[in-house]
Amino acid sequence: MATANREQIIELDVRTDELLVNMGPQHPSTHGVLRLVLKTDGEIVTHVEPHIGYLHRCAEKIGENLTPRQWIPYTDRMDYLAAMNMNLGWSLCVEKLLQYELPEKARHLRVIIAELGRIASHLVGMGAYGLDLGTFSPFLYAFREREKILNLFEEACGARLTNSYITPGGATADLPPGWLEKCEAFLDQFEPVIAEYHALLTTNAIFIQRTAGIGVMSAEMAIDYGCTGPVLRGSGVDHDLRRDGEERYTEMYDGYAFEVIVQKDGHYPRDHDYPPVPPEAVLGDCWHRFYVRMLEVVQAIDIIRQGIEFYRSAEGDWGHPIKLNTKLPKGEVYLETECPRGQMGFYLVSDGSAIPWRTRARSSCFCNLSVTEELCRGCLLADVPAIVGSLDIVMGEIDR
Amino acid sequence: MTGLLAVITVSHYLAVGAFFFVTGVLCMATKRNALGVLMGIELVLNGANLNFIAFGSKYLRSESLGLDGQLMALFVIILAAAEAAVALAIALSFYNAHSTIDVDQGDELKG
Amino acid sequence: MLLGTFDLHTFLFVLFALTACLFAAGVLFSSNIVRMAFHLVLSLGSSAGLFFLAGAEFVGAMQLMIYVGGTLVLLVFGVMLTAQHRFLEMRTNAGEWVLSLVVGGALLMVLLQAAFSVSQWNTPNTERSQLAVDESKAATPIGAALAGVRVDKLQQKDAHLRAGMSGYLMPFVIVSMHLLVVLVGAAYLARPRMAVRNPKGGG
Amino acid sequence: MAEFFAQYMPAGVAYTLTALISAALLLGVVGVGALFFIWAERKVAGRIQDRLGPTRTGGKFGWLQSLADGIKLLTKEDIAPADADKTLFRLAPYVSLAPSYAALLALPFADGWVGWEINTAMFFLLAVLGLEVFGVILAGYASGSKWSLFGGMRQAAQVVSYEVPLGMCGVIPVFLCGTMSLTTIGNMQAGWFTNWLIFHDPFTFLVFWVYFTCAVASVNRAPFDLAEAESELVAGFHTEYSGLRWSFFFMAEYNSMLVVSGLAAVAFFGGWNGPVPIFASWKAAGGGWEIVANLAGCINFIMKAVLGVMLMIWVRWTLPRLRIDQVITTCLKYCVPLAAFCFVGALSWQLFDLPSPNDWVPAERAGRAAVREPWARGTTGSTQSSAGTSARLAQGSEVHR
Repeated sequence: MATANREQIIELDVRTDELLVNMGPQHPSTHGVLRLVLKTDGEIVTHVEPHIGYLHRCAEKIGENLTPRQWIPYTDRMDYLAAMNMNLGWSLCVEKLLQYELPEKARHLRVIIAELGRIASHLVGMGAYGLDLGTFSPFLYAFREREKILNLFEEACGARLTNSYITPGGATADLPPGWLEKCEAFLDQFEPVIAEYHALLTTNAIFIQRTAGIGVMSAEMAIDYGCTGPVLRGSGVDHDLRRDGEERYTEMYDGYAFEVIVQKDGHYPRDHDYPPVPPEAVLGDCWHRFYVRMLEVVQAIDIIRQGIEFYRSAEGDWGHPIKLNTKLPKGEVYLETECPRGQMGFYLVSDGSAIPWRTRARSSCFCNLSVTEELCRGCLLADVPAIVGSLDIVMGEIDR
Repeated sequence: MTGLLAVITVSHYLAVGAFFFVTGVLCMATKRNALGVLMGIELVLNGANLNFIAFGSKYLRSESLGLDGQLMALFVIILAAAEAAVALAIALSFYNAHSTIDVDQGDELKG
Repeated sequence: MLLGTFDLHTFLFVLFALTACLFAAGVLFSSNIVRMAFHLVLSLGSSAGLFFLAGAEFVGAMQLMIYVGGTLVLLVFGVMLTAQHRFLEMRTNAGEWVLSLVVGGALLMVLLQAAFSVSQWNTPNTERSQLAVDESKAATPIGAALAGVRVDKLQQKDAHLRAGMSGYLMPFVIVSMHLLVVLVGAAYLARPRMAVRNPKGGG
Repeated sequence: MAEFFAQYMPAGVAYTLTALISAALLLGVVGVGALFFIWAERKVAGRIQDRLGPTRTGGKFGWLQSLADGIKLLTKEDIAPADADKTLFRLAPYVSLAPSYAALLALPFADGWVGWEINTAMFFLLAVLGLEVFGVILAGYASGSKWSLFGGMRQAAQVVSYEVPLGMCGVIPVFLCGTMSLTTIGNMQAGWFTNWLIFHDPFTFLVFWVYFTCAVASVNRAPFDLAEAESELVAGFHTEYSGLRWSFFFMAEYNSMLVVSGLAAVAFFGGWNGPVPIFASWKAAGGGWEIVANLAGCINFIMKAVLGVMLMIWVRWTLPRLRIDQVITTCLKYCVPLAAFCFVGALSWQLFDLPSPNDWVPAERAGRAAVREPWARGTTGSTQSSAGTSARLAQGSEVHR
């Protein structure tokens, strides 16, 4: 059906001259400083070329001049919407090199914080997606809830956006007294609110028209391009590092009950609780990518609830950070974690000193963005923000 | 000047109509752009319409054409719309064939 | 003294006539297609004002809606087909200009002479002030005439003249059919010759 | 009013003075309307989005906010891009504002309170409203920006296609009342609210919503605000504008919203007639009482129109934007057939004299047909302008038989 639509659209009554349009880097819906060079024939986009690099800050090179703990604030600024998850990825990578065994309590603290980060990030993704499609209110509703999460973060570590909370060795501080109760209160309040987003976006007829069947990406294509995260799962590929990842990462989620959010046999896990998939939607289109994010928010709430219980009953220490000048053992290490936007990998080579010899980051958004050219070819001009928005990119992570 | 325009009569409308007509004819003659020619035709038709309206107006003449003037003008407007549709279609297919709408280029008997 | 002879009708007529003529000349003398269309719209709009002044309100509104709306489409096509610079300005050479202006000027002189020569057209309607407001309003009679009843000829004493008052039903039907045929014909003429397939979709 | 002045001065001057006063009053409607609606839009949007909106400028509710905005816009530099067609670029905002202002001319605010009592007011209004798009197209073309050009082209396609269903919706009240004069249409809906045309039959009820959809589309408001779609076209046709010229586009937009809502109020919601006929007897009393009744009617009308605008604001801050092909599809696939269906339905309802809620209301009027079709029966009813021709028409139909 989707291909039929597309062919129908591209039949032209009048061939006009091709117009080269520069979308970005200062454009309202390019999520920061992405620049897309569009070739259009009337309203139809015939070619898209993403240009990146406007936010390049040499973060990886800086990492080769700092100790791992000092580099933590730089990871904050990669995916600045999910700074906690960035911290976590780097910390796990360093801990893998150090063969560091994390205390039980720290493990659950990290799960709680990481999943809160996931919710906060998806809220931005969801709200900004509404903005891309021209509705303003869901954005502010999303930010209202995100503010509460940021308040929780602020209470835990003193920072709202660039947290630098999770560090190699655990976290910079234990959760303050009363924090868990506040977090639970937030979750209790937040869970029913999700219905609002479903009413305003997921089930909205115009929203469905704008997203269903648009930017359809097959599972093969998603794998070929190296897409990860909700973009991959939106195409129906059952892959989530929290379950399928390295042991170093998956052991964090030991004892947690959760399902990978992916459509299997035409059904999403627990989908009876949520609006049904509209008949227009094709697996792998913008609607499914959006829906996967929405379901992951609900799932994250569930995980956090479990995490709070585990944390309460956990024995021992909350995990002190390693010393700033800890010598790193010689060797190289690579670890990928499941961040809100996909698999974020960190690579570290050490020559035995306290400062890494080489640091690299594998960005999920970079791979996800690379499909833009193929997805946008032949779509209408208005579909470009819809498709790019559904990939939910953060330029800070792509350009680093 | 005040004498000429003391009271508006049919003649004044006819004068404006004449100006429209002449402008339209000149447009058709001089424009090389097919759409420009089309605009000339619209001007000519509008000039004729002004005359119909003037003759049909009870304000201007007691022995007016009455309703017939207005109805004629109405039909002219409708036909002008029809003419514009056809002319546009022709211009379009001309553009498709020749990639231009310069009427001076349309000197061959091929669509 | 000036205030005494001041007539709103005359003033408005002069205003509308001048703008209409000015912008009609603008159509002629501008070479940019979009400006031409813009001038045409203002010119036609001003002549709609003249229609209103002459009491033809229905036709005036019709002019605004159809004529000006039709020009809108022209404008769009003008931009679409000729937005590129090589088409934007198609100039006419000086020789043609001189020739056409001479011919046009002569034609205008003849027409103006004709317009002002008939004294019956030249004399204002003396009963104008006696006209009821209602007399000039013609929307309902026009509708009735199109439906086949000439209400304005009802008072006609002559039976022969009244017999011919079946109105404009037939022309109306013919014009409607004509419009339909034209629409279909135009759609056929402008049908897509080339269907550009999606490069990815193949075909 | 002209007659009143004519007692003291020459007729020409009196008419000119009347025209100037009407023009100034209507300009006031444009100005105050824009100020109020911009404030209301910000306030309503704020409340919808769980914010406060403007709170400080001018006191408690920030009600001077749009005035402050206006002053800010006045002081901004008026920029024209280097690539722009400067003349057209400067003219475009005025071209946009002028038709929307001209449309107010034929909109009656109360019985007889209208700038220009024109016999074909409904037709005139719809025609003039369609002209507003010219300013947008010119702005789009003259800006010399590709985004603006996209916006202008979109707007042209959209408005041209929505003229069709809008006209069809407008024709239904015209047929039910037998006149295109908005004053007459409004007067015919006097009495209880059941006499309003929207409650005339199910088809008119349905067609109001079609009208509303098309009106939203034709005044370029979300979810049909494709010409300025900020997530796609930066700001569309007004990307390159700044300062006062930019604000003219918005004055035009808000004024058009008021006009289409006012038209809906007259054509479907009884115009200046309240839901309950309180002022009817005052109006009949004449003199000062009539002016009071008309004033009440005017307030009534403005309240209905403002309600319509508020509905548009509500819709804007709730729904996502449609795509251009979906906008055209909505028009051709849904609005046009629905309007045509309602047209046939409403006319059949009237033709076969099917029951209407007004039949069950104990009112002094005999029945709805007597109110609706004074011309066909040769009775003058409350209409003045079409009375003469109606009588002749009635006579004509007899001759025909």
